[in-house]
Amino acid sequence: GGGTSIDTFSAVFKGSGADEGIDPGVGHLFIDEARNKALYDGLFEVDDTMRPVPRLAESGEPNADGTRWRIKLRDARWHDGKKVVAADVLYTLARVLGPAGPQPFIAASTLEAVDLTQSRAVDDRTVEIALSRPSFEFLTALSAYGTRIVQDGAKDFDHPVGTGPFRFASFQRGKQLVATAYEDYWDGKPAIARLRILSADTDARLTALRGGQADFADDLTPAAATTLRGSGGVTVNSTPNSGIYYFAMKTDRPPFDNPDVRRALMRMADRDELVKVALQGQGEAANDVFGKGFEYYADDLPQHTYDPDEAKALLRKAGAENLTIDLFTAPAASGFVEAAHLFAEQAAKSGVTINVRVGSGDTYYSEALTSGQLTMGQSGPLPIPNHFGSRLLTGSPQNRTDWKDPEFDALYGQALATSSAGERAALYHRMHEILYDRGGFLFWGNASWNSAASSDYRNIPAGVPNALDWARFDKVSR
Amino acid sequence: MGEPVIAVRGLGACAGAARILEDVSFDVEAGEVVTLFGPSGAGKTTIAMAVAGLSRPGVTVTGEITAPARVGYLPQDGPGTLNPARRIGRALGELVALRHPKQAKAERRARVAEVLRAVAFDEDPDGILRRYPHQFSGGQRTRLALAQILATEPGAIVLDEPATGLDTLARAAVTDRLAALAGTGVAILLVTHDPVVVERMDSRALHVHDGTAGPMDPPARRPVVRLRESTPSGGEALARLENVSVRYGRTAALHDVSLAVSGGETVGIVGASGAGKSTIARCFAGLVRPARGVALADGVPLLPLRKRNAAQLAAVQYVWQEAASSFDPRRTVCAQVAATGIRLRGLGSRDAKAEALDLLAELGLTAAQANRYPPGLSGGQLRRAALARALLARPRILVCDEVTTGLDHPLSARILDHIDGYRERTGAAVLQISHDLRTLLGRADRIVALDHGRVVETTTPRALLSGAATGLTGLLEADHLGDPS
Amino acid sequence: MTVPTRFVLRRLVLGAGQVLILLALVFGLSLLLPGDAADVQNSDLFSARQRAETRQLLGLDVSPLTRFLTWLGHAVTGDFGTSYASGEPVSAVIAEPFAVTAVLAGLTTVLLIPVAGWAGFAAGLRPGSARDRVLTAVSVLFDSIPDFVLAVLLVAAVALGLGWFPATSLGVDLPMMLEEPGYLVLPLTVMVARVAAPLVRLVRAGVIDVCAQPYIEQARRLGVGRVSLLLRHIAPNALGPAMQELGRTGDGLLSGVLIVEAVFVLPGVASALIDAIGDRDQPVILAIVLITGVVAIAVNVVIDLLGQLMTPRGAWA
Amino acid sequence: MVAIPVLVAVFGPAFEALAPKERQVPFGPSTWSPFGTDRLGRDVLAAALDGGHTLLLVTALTVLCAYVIGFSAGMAAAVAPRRWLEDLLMRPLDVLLCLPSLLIIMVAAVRSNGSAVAIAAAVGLALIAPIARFVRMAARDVVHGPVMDALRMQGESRRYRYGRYAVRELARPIAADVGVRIGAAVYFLASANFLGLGFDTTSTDWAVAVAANKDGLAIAPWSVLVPGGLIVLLVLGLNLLWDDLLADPRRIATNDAVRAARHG
Ligand SMILES: Nc1ncnc2c1ncn2[C@@H]1O[C@H](COP(=O)(O)OP(=O)(O)OP(=O)(O)O)[C@@H](O)[C@H]1O
Ligand SMILES: Nc1ncnc2c1ncn2[C@@H]1O[C@H](COP(=O)(O)OP(=O)(O)OP(=O)(O)O)[C@@H](O)[C@H]1O
Ligand SMILES: [Mg+2]
Ligand SMILES: [Mg+2]
Repeated sequence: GGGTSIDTFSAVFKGSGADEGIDPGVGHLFIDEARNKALYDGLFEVDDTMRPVPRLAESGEPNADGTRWRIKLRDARWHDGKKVVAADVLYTLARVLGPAGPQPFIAASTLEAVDLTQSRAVDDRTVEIALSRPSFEFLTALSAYGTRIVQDGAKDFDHPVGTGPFRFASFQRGKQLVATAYEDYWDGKPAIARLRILSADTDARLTALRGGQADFADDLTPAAATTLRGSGGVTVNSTPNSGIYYFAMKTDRPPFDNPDVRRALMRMADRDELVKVALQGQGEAANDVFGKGFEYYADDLPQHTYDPDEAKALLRKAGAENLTIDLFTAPAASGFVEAAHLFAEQAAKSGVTINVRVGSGDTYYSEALTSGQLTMGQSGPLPIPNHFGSRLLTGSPQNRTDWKDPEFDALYGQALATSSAGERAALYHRMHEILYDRGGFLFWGNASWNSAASSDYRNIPAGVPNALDWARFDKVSR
Repeated sequence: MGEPVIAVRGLGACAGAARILEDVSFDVEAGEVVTLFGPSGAGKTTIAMAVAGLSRPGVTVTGEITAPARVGYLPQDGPGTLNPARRIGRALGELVALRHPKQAKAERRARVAEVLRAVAFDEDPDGILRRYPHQFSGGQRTRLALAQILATEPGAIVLDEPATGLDTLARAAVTDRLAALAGTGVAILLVTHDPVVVERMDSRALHVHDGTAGPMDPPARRPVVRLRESTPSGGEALARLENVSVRYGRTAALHDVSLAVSGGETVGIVGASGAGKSTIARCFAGLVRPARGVALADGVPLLPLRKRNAAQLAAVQYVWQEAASSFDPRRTVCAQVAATGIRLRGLGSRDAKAEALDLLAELGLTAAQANRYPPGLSGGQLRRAALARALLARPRILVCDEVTTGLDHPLSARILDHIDGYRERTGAAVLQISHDLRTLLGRADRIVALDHGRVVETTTPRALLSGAATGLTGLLEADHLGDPS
Repeated sequence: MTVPTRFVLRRLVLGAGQVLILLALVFGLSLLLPGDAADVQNSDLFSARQRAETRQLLGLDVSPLTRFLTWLGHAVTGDFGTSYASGEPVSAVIAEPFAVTAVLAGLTTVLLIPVAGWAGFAAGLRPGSARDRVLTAVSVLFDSIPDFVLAVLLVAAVALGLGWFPATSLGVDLPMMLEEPGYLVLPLTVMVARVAAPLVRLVRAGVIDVCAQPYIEQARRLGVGRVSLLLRHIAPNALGPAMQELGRTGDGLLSGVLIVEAVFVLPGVASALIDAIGDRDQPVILAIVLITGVVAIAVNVVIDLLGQLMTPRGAWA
Repeated sequence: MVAIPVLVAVFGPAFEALAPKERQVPFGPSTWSPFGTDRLGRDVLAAALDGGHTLLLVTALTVLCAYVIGFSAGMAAAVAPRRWLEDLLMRPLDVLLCLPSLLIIMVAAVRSNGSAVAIAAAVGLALIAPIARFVRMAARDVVHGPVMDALRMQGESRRYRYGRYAVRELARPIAADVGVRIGAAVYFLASANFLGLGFDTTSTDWAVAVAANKDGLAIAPWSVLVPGGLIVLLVLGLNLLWDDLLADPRRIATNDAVRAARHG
């Protein structure tokens, strides 16, 4: 690094109009996250393998049973010059766990175990957080969405004061954020003097980058990436394991209440073809367990293969021949409708009729949560314990497969309460095996995440989305 | 004498295989009026168009024509040359300005008024100037079309039946005006079938006949008016107007008009152009809704046209004044005539066609002509086709709006004979609207005179000729009928 | 003249009713879409309980009819409510989109009339000529190429290839755009090409028909000048149908411009509406439809009025 | 010019059967034709051969239905003897005119699970209002002209008067307009797809294909150009064809005379 300063750097992300915001407690879009990342810091953030690394925190240590965590803060300053203190952390936690405005605080459920009454500031730079039940994965929870630290007493989130590498200048919803380099940033002053984070549609992102109106474009389609690879002056980054595509079988209702039918479906998908066509070849086949490349991933399980005959046999065993299934999908992400139709064709080879039902992309995930037999989806990168906790426990808010398995729940509780990382990994492996054998998720593809930037710059961020190295512009240099 | 303004040499025309014109040659010199006189379908319009430099669809013209670049031309369908979207005042003002670009507004206005006067619009020029063409009567429109030409003061004019639909007074005014114009050195080629015009214009007449043009003797003696033995039926009136008033927007067209026609009777309606004659016809046809009063047929109030059923439609038939524009240009004349028989009398299409062809033949149209599309027929031919179309319905009440304008005398006699025959055979009531007072006198049982939308006189031809009818003396004199011979 | 005044008044009264019905229809349609604002805001991360809370906080738990009537009551006083998606006042949300669209639509109209008029007349005055063939072919071509292909090709060729104009208006706001009109060139080109193409064909058809009328032949023969012939004689009779097409501003502004806005990142009304529909943000949807509806209906009244004035065949009543 | 797309549409499916069925790499080269593959890894040519008949049929039916309704409404309004009747007919259509068509299409698509019929109906609905206004304007002179009255007096049926005479009389502007509407109908869906309002993008229908493959415009241009070109040919061809067929009455008279000459 170290080179000359960069006057203005424009990064363009997928926009969403009026939905966008800059309140770090509520923003949940990628572009919100990119903006928050420029303006704020979290105590921890996850790296590309979804392991928490300290940021605003210097360290975080649990007590013996995992019910109290002592977190030491870094010597950092807010954009208004005040020091970052323990009270800021406690205020942030109180805020996201308190009453929500029209838009809920995202971290409310991830941090649900925090017991505020028992938490306290030990000194200015040390805070002790109490949990209502043991968790040795608490740091992962602290690195989730919506946990970035805001200043004690902050009310006006339209004019944010953060600790991040850039200082807020202006924001127009659905258009752009302008921020300037923060000289006193604890991790060093960014080379970019003025950062613009712009929102635009897919095609416009490509055009803007090619036309030199943007220096960086995030979330490019495979075709766009291919196009850009062919043109000079632009560097394309394709980050593997960045989007996990799945079909979700509702395990609480026929026909998927029968594990054999679920097993059959797992053999009915020609994952290679799905990846080749729906993801346009820009990804890898997945193996029905979440989180390839992430910490705790069970990569020793043999790959589930496409085997129509085996599927047929399983169906026969389940007494579910001539099965007809509704597959509910929507153009919620690229490749969904294509994958659904392709899967229907593949399933036909096993004598299963899949009716593709196309819904509205805007509300798809809400609808799919409760309705339909077979739905589909795409998940951003997420630490595996979070994936289990938010999607696969009996009471999980996002239980897309209606997976209710006491053994599984017990293993999860046991894992959280286990201080040894090795033992935890073993427990997670057990859980993965269960899902691999009879879970409701059919993970078929791990897509790559394409972003591109003008070749004039170095240290362009290229991490998996949601991870520390994604959309981090403070290290960009010439 | 200098060079002729218009010189026609060896003009020929054919449509497909049919020869329309053969070797027509004549000159028109400055200040001269040449009239082309001849029966309907003789080729007059074809000559006029050729001189005006216009091609006729489907007709190939050969020969040599010298004419000035700018010839004022009034086509046979004069009203069609009025732009429906422009007020008359504007339209004429523009044309005047073309001639005198630097003229002041007031002068221009004066010139427009003068032009209007030339075509016999004497009163209320302001009201007229603000109107659109569709707010005028048929004859008025023809005159306005003529006014457009006069406004540009061309050196040569070709007029195709300028006197169509003009009452005798207006006709006199217009012809006088044209004669005066010729006096200023304008060359005028006039197409007419009207001997009165020929005579009044003091012109050199060419007789067009079967596609050839030759010199003509002074116009044939106009037939002596022979009065018909009137047989007033006296019975219940078949067609009746009771205290009818009609308004077009703010213009009142008829005031409190009452009128009755019995079965077997012919009633002639005369009156100056714009007097309201066509409006009466339109009342019977159900095309206008009286503001007050009713139109009755057989004592039963007539419904608006669109509400009539087949029997009611057949009972009252109307022959449009502007016959040519009442034909669908995309369907053969024969088919259009036959349609009446099919729709209103339930004939089979073959029968209807045969009957239509017979009827057309009787009115002087050959089968070949009948099978053409309307643009392929002459004005007079279409007028006859329109009559045939109405007659085929076997109407009990027949309203003819100037069916004989544009037809030469023998032909019009033939047409009227046919109508008379029909009336006698069926006991129908016939309403004849005409400017041809001379003919009307010999055909009508009674004559109703209109002026400014009021009935000013109802009389018999005999009474009329004997000078008892004061309201019509003007018209009579204009037609040289004042002195009964 | 008193009669047209009455015509206009009556149409305006009817127009108020039309706008009401329009709003009701749009509101009804938006209800037919699955989910509501709370569902949309719910990302992968919220629970059903949080969604219910959101719903309550947004006031989505009361009956749709009440919501509609309440909104309407406030709208009458000029208060369009608060956006569900952003929590900002609706008037603030839609101010910029309307400004952008007004500029875009205004400029398009200014360019459109001469372009479509010229091309339509040029083609229609000499039907069958080489000029006509070319113009017709070009207009049909523009009409049959999808707008996005046209836009994308233009961007590729003119902006990326030749570098003459900026490819998008990303991050540029309206004042800047006006200062540097280069930003508007490509969007306007696409808009004009798109909207003009059908107009050219309608004008052409009208001109051909009118030119065959005897009154035009006569005017020509009488020596009426070219300009006057075109403007005073042919145009009023020939333009009726084309004007009706122009009158489609309502939907045109809402859906037709969308592609242009999307490709060139112009934050106009169309994108705002689509966003709002996507967010199930009914206050914003209604406000946009209200304003565009009023404009569109007013434009229609004007067009019908002009139509009557230009071809005064029927009586006023 | 029309012949090419029509032939492709009619006979395409037969040839398409010869194409390999397995998926290839999207937007890549194809083993079967030089045009490469589309978004779904199908051969571009094969997809184009397959997709014509639905497009042709659906568009034709949509425009036809919209035209029948719009024409009737517009004509009825033009004829309406009373102002209130005209208002009754036209004012609701004005409302329809302002209704965002994309909203209608979205609702139709979502509510019907993307049924082609429902979407076509929505597209048709969006077309009706402009058609009606157009027809009313164009028809005003015709329906109030003397020919119409004469036909009425002859007792010609309503169907003949409006369905035949008025249509023939209005043929030229209507043909121009139908061309406009076909273009609109074809691209309504394509545009909706472009904006990601999204329906089933896997059909081979030319219009859908254009939208579905637009991503690949730069890397596999044929996937857009082949279906797009066929549509352009179709619309362009239709328009030019109409121009030739719709001669004015004077031309008819000429042809008539020529025919007469030929027969003796
Ligand atoms: N396109 C055509 N094809 C065949 N014959 C035609 C065509 N046009 C005109 N004719 C015929 O040419 C003849 C001359 O027509 P023209 O209009 O010149 O007669 P005219 O003397 O003006 O008759 P009128 O007094 O009835 O107007 C008519 O018999 C007519 O039927
Ligand atoms: N649509 C209209 N609007 C306004 N005034 C009209 C309209 N139609 C006719 N008039 C006027 O009504 C009066 C009567 O017209 P009408 O057509 O009955 O006259 P006419 O006696 O048939 O004349 P002509 O002999 O010229 O045909 C005329 O003064 C005319 O200017
Ligand atoms: Mg003639
Ligand atoms: Mg009259």
